[in-house]
Amino acid sequence: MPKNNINIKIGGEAGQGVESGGAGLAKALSRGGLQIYGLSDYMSRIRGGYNFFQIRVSEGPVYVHTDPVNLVIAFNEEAAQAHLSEIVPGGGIIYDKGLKVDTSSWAGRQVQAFPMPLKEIAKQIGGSDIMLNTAALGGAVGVTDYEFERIADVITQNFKRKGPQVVESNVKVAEAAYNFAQQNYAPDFDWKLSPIPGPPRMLVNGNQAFCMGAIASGCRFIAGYPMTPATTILEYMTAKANKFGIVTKQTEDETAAILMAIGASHAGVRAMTATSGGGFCLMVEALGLAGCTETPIVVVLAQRGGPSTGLPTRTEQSDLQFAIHASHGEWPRIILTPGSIDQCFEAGLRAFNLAEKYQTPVIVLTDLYLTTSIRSVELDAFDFSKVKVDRGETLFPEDMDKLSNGYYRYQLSENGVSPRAIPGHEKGVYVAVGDEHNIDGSITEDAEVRNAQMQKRMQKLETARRDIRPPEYYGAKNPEVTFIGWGSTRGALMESVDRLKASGTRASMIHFADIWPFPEEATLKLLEQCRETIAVEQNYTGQLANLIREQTGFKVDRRINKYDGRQISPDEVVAAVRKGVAANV
Amino acid sequence: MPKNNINIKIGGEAGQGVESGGAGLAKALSRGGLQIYGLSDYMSRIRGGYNFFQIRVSEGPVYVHTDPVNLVIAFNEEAAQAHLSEIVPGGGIIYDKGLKVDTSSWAGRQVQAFPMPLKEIAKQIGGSDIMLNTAALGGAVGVTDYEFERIADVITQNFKRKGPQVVESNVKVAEAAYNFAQQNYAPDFDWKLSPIPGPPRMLVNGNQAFCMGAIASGCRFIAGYPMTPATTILEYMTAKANKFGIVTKQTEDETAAILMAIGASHAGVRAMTATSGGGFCLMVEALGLAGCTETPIVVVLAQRGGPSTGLPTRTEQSDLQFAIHASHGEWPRIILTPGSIDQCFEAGLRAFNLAEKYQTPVIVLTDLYLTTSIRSVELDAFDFSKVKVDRGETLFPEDMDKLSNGYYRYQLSENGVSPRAIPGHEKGVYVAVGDEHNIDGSITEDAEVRNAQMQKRMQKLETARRDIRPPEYYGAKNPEVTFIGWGSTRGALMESVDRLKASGTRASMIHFADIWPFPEEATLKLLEQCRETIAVEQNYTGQLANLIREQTGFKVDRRINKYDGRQISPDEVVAAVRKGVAANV
Amino acid sequence: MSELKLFNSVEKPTWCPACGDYGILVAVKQALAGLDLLPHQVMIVSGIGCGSKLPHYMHSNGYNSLHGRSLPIAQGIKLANHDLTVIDVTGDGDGYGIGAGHFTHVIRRNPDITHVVQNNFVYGLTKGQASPTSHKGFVTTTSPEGTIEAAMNPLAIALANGGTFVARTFAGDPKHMAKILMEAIKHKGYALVDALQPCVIYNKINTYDYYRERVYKLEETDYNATDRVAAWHKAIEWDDRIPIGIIYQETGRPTYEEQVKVLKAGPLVKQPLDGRPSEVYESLKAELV
Amino acid sequence: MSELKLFNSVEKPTWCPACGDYGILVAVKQALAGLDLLPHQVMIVSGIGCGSKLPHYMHSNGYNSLHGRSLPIAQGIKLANHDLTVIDVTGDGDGYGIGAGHFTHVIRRNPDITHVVQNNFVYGLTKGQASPTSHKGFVTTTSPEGTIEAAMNPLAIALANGGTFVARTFAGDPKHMAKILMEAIKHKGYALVDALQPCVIYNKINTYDYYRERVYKLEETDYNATDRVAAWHKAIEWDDRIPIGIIYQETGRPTYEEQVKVLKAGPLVKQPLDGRPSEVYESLKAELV
Ligand SMILES: Cc1ncc(C[n+]2csc(CCOP(=O)(O)OP(=O)(O)O)c2C)c(N)n1
Ligand SMILES: Cc1ncc(C[n+]2csc(CCOP(=O)(O)OP(=O)(O)O)c2C)c(N)n1
Ligand code: SF4
Ligand code: SF4
Ligand SMILES: [Mg+2]
Ligand SMILES: [Mg+2]
Repeated sequence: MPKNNINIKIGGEAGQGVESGGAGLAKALSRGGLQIYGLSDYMSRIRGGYNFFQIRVSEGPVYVHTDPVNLVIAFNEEAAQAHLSEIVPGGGIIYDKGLKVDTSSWAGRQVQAFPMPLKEIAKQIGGSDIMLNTAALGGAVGVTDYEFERIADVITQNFKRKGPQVVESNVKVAEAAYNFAQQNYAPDFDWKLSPIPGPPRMLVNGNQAFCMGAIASGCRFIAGYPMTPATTILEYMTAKANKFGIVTKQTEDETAAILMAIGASHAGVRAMTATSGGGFCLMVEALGLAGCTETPIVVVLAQRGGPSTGLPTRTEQSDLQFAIHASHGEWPRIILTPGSIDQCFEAGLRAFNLAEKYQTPVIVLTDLYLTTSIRSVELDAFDFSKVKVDRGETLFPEDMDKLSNGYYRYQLSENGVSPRAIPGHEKGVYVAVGDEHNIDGSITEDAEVRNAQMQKRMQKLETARRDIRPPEYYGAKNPEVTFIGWGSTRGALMESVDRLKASGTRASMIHFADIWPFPEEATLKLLEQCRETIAVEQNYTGQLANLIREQTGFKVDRRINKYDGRQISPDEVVAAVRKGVAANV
Repeated sequence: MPKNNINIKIGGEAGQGVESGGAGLAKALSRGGLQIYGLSDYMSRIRGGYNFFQIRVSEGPVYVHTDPVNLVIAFNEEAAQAHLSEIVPGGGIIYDKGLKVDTSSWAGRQVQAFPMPLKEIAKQIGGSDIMLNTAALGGAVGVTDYEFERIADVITQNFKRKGPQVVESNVKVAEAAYNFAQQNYAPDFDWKLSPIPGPPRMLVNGNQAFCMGAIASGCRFIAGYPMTPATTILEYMTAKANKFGIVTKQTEDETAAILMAIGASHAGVRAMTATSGGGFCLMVEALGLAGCTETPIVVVLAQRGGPSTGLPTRTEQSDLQFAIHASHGEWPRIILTPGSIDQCFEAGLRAFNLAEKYQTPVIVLTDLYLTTSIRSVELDAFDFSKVKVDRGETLFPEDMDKLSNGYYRYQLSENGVSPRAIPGHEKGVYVAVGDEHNIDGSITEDAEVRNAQMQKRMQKLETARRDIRPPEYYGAKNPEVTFIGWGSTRGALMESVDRLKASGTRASMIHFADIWPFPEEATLKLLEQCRETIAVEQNYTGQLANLIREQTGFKVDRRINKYDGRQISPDEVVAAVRKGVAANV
Repeated sequence: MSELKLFNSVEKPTWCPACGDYGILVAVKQALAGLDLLPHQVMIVSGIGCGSKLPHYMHSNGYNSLHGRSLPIAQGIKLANHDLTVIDVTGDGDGYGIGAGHFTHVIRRNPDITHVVQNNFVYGLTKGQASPTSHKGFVTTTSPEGTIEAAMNPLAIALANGGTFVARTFAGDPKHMAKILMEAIKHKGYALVDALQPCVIYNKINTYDYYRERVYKLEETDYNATDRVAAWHKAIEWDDRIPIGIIYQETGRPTYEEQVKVLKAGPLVKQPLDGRPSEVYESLKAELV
Repeated sequence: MSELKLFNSVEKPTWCPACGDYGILVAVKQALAGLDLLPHQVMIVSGIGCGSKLPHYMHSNGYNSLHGRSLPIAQGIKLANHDLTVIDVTGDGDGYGIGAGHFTHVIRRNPDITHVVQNNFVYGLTKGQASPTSHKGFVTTTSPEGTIEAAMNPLAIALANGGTFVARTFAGDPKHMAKILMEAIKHKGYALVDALQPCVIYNKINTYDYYRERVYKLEETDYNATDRVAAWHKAIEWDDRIPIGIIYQETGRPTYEEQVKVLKAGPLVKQPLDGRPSEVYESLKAELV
């Protein structure tokens, strides 16, 4: 077995500490130089149900989870059974020996049972049942031969707030479980972990990455309304508000959220909101207002399973065409679809520049998978010192002072952009309006003025093309098969390309991280070199495939669509390719 | 000059009676067996501004307005000048001689000035200035040699409520003006009108036509919120409420409107709402709910100029792709795009059947032009006796009584439709829900159930194809040029085909009145027979052309796009074709 | 009195152990049974939130709709079939926060709907953000230094808008809640029943103990619930003593449905679609000739 | 006192002759000039409706937004630049009808915004449908037999929600309105100014004469506008006598902006984007290692 290559699942019910336990273990491994991809799978309820956290460990970078599991840490009976079919021969399941677990089928599957006196240890050594998770983590570290100090450090840090007594008890509980696992199960368990040297890495999810980019890019206002999986953006920004001078506001609904952001932006502050599909629905009228008044605004649309309330804690990519066409009438918008946690950071950096440069809404489409998964990222990958804030044709007071002619907010221009005065200067008094308007903002119904303003606004979409990156090409030059994707499936597709290559198939990926205005020329150029094309999407209708056809006429050969709320893995992609037919995974 | 072929414009400011005057004249002509197309052009204000009403008269059916004007009735100075460039040689302008009208350029243009003592007549004979419009109508009838009794009848009917005195004065005023025009201007004016025999016809606009269909089809609930140009639907239904047993409700906003309609429909009553783009924005979250809970609902989206408040009293076709993709996630919907006032009636008839048959939202896309234009329609064209109400797989109490097995609202089925129990029966108790659900409506996150329910819902879209009509083909079999359009442009395109034919060009039209699910096979079959294709749309981006490419791969050769809020005429279409390049009209 | 168990469902609630929503569920079932209603005669509409899952946990007609949007659906249902006993169940965020517009307007209309608000002063299902009823200074992930807005007083708003039945109950006393709910359902018109509901996970302030120390029953005092001015004072009473029971009731105001002419002929859904003479249809055309 | 003409615009109002909106426009300009403000220091946000065109008819910063949506925009502007004097202008349909949710919540927040409602008890721009303030029985195209809902009382709602400044004025008396507006703008917090505005086209009941016969000025009585209970009674006074002037004012409550820590350093738009040491940024990463 290769060292430092393992897939661990921690399962139990909501409230049992699945998520925090998983995060602690991930941290202990990441600090040992190992690289992590962590996936969170949870139900729409606060207590009970069945949740799990999955940690994939590797010595190199990982961008996606995979299916075969080596080790399960089961906090309840359900967890001990739920993943049986995923466990590879020789894999094992750690669980408290007090649980009623039916292991009769395990031997046949070559699954090892690792019952441990977790509760006993927790109670006798730590003095409390709640330390059961700590014991389980100790067990996991023990069975994999990982350095105990690494998990001890994380425990120490996590419980520091609760005082030295609590820290000490927890460390002792972990240690006892560690020793138990070392003695009883480690010898028979093949997957081993040990620290390796490497630069410091953070464990970061897509929402955190986006927020860091946004803060660095000068976002100073966020209004939002809680909605999974976007809520943590508002919460993150709120936690950083005082440090960075950000005004954050939980509003009465999503409509108010985007409107407040529009107001703040109109007054000159970089502003955003973040939501999921249901909340985005409530924003579409205001989006069109921003399009017509030419107000910059950044909207994160973190997708989840639809339609309607649908699968609120599960992932999906089903809002692409809605985002492209949301709101009545026609106006320019820019849509980014970051494909990795790293690209979420970049999207945070770029979105605000694009919004101000083109004075129009920028929608950042992510999804539950991207926003809740964590990945080890080198600190240098997020380089704050290189950030360039580009406020486009914004007119600050010092610019306005110099103005000699009259100021017309909606002045016609070749690139479609008109200089935008920040309200408050005596030379820059104007009225922004959602009705069609003359260059000074007064309302008109004149046909010629209308045509000119319409053309001016739509011209921005053409101008913006120069800032739109072509789709990313990854893999073989002369591919037999090419995956096409957007957003969060990038990791699965890249790894599928690699795996096919390893098994002798020339494969490649075309991935869209910038999707609107659609980079049609670049796309066609790439597509012309491909043989068989397969669009892989987390939706039913194949929205990217449809879009490509609309924009280029190119008909993708095959489609792999998955819409059960679970993110596709490279294992599934490769299997579907081999099946050789259109597949709903 | 051909007899009974004239284009009249009545212009003035809001509040001067442009609309009512125009309607009166149209009625007088229609009752004389002549056929009318009437177009209303008005600004977004209650008084003042410049409005006009246009009446096209013909002996045969007319489906569109045309540009060249023969006679203008000017209620103010502006009206006397506004249409000069549209008037054909020999045409004339009636106006009160008290108006300060600069006629210096008219002779050069061969435009005749018909100043009349309208105010004087109104005052001296009728005793009041307000009868000026009556006088103007009399003048118009006089100059065209039309039968005076016809306009007298309409005047009598219109003023009956105000008593015989008012009727008499008005008739006398009209008569005096009629005589004046007869004596002074009729001899020099070439365009003449006279009654012809024919069946009785009504003058009806698109909203009225739709409502008649809806009522006949059993719509018994409408909730709405005022918004041009949809307001008159709610107002019409309200006026008929007691007669037909309809509950009508003006709500606090459009969100409440669609939700109430969803509630009423859930309880078993055919229900609808009607709005324009801004209000539709507020409905998109609820639309998705109806999609997921499989609640039938009819939504009229009467388009107007966008983006945002845009051009609120002008026309546009810019919400097609928004309607197709509105709301997050994926669910089936049906979209009708009637192309004439007659087809609005049909849409009213069909929409409710389709909604109940497929238990999902039906969107009827119209626009300001269709909803506010009037046309002479033979009474028999709207045949109430043939209406079939098809409630699909709705389970009424008598059906439920017979049920022996358990009832499962979201039972899987081959056609995607599940029998729908009307709540209130003891065997049909269930919970409808916007979360993903089991067949009984209980919430689930199970992947397999999810896939099955998703497939079931989306299957309805496939089943519904059998009720979707193929695009209409009109014109030459082996065309040199083919227009492609949807919705309200049908009249202009048909007439363009006819005109091109008259001048020796084989032309044809492909028109979509049913657009979603997209009739892809039928479309491709038609397109294959065409040479040059031109998509003519009242929008900027060419939404139908884009949709055709997305759905069929077919790239339309040329596009004619008009987005200044004024409806395209056959004159403009033909001119654009002759220019031979892509044109923004 | 019908059998309570008729209203039982096989679904196991997903609520946290000890959540106040359990008490509310019991009270709703008791009230319905107490009024001799049967599951198919009742329609429970709800929004989205922890508490809004309630219709799934009992046996009756239900519509579990959207966050903040249940009230108009309930009104549509009532207008289409006023034979149904319509109950709307929402959270505080749902009913008073995002739903404030619908809340404001439904009161004016006075439809015969009972609105039960599971008021836990917090957003439960999204894991503990401030709600409009959160008391000023309430610390959450979106208000780490405490909220800086005044808390909304839904009872006062209902009174200001001319509400005809305004009550408050406590999830820790389901028996009393059932009693008040029976009055609310019997009341002809819109009845607001604000239910103090401990959220044992995200609200460590408004706990069972907090309420137990403070609540007292208006019925046990000489309070007169038909006095609007007195009601105004009761509506703003909080802190040391929290009144529960009927704060205000006004009888005799017609319901919305009662004023709709078309509904005098019976519930809309039961009125025949056809049967009108053809002249009636033809008149639609005739008036346009 | 700045010059009134500074606030004049070249645009000619599109309002009907004698519309009450003219008087409101005059009053707004007078109040601003009276407070010595300049056009660029003022931001007038409005919705959609006849009256919402007001910002176009005067010279000052403006944002003519969406029907029912101006209040959150105004709040966003105020949070981004609290040096601006922010005035929100809406119709009654706009501010109280479709905007009821935002209206309810802005009151609780108490931002330093003046909200002028052109209350004509009708939907003007869409040609005369009922509004939430229309008195019961009001006949319109959507209520041919008269409305059957109770009229909304916005003043009572503002009081119920803890509003700190609640006033009523009359468009037929611009001078008085300007005086009240000056108080409203000076007031630190959300100030509701309900302006009785005759719509000469679609409301034949609430006319200039109707009001002239009924209005009286509270300042001319011994009314005490700091008494919340008295305010409650005044808010519901109508019919024979209609009070205008300040119904309620509470000083000392902090505004929303005053409670936002970040804004203590000055208006957000004037705070530098950069200048923080790089360690501050690096700490974002460090905490995730
Ligand atoms: C339009 C929309 N926005 C946000 C959400 C996410 N959401 C679900 S429940 C909820 C709030 C729950 O609070 P409350 O209504 O008080 O109910 P509770 O969970 O406390 O019972 C939110 C914000 C949603 N489902 N829809
Ligand atoms: C979302 C939306 N719905 C409807 C409309 C149409 N609309 C424009 S103004 C208006 C109502 C006007 O009434 P009010 O707010 O009282 O203003 P007034 O015209 O009386 O001044 C409506 C319904 C709109 N613009 N946007
Ligand atoms: S989070 Fe609170 S409201 Fe939600 S189920 Fe748990 S205890 Fe109840
Ligand atoms: S319709 Fe009424 S509110 Fe609108 S401008 Fe005319 S008078 Fe004023
Ligand atoms: Mg709550
Ligand atoms: Mg109004």
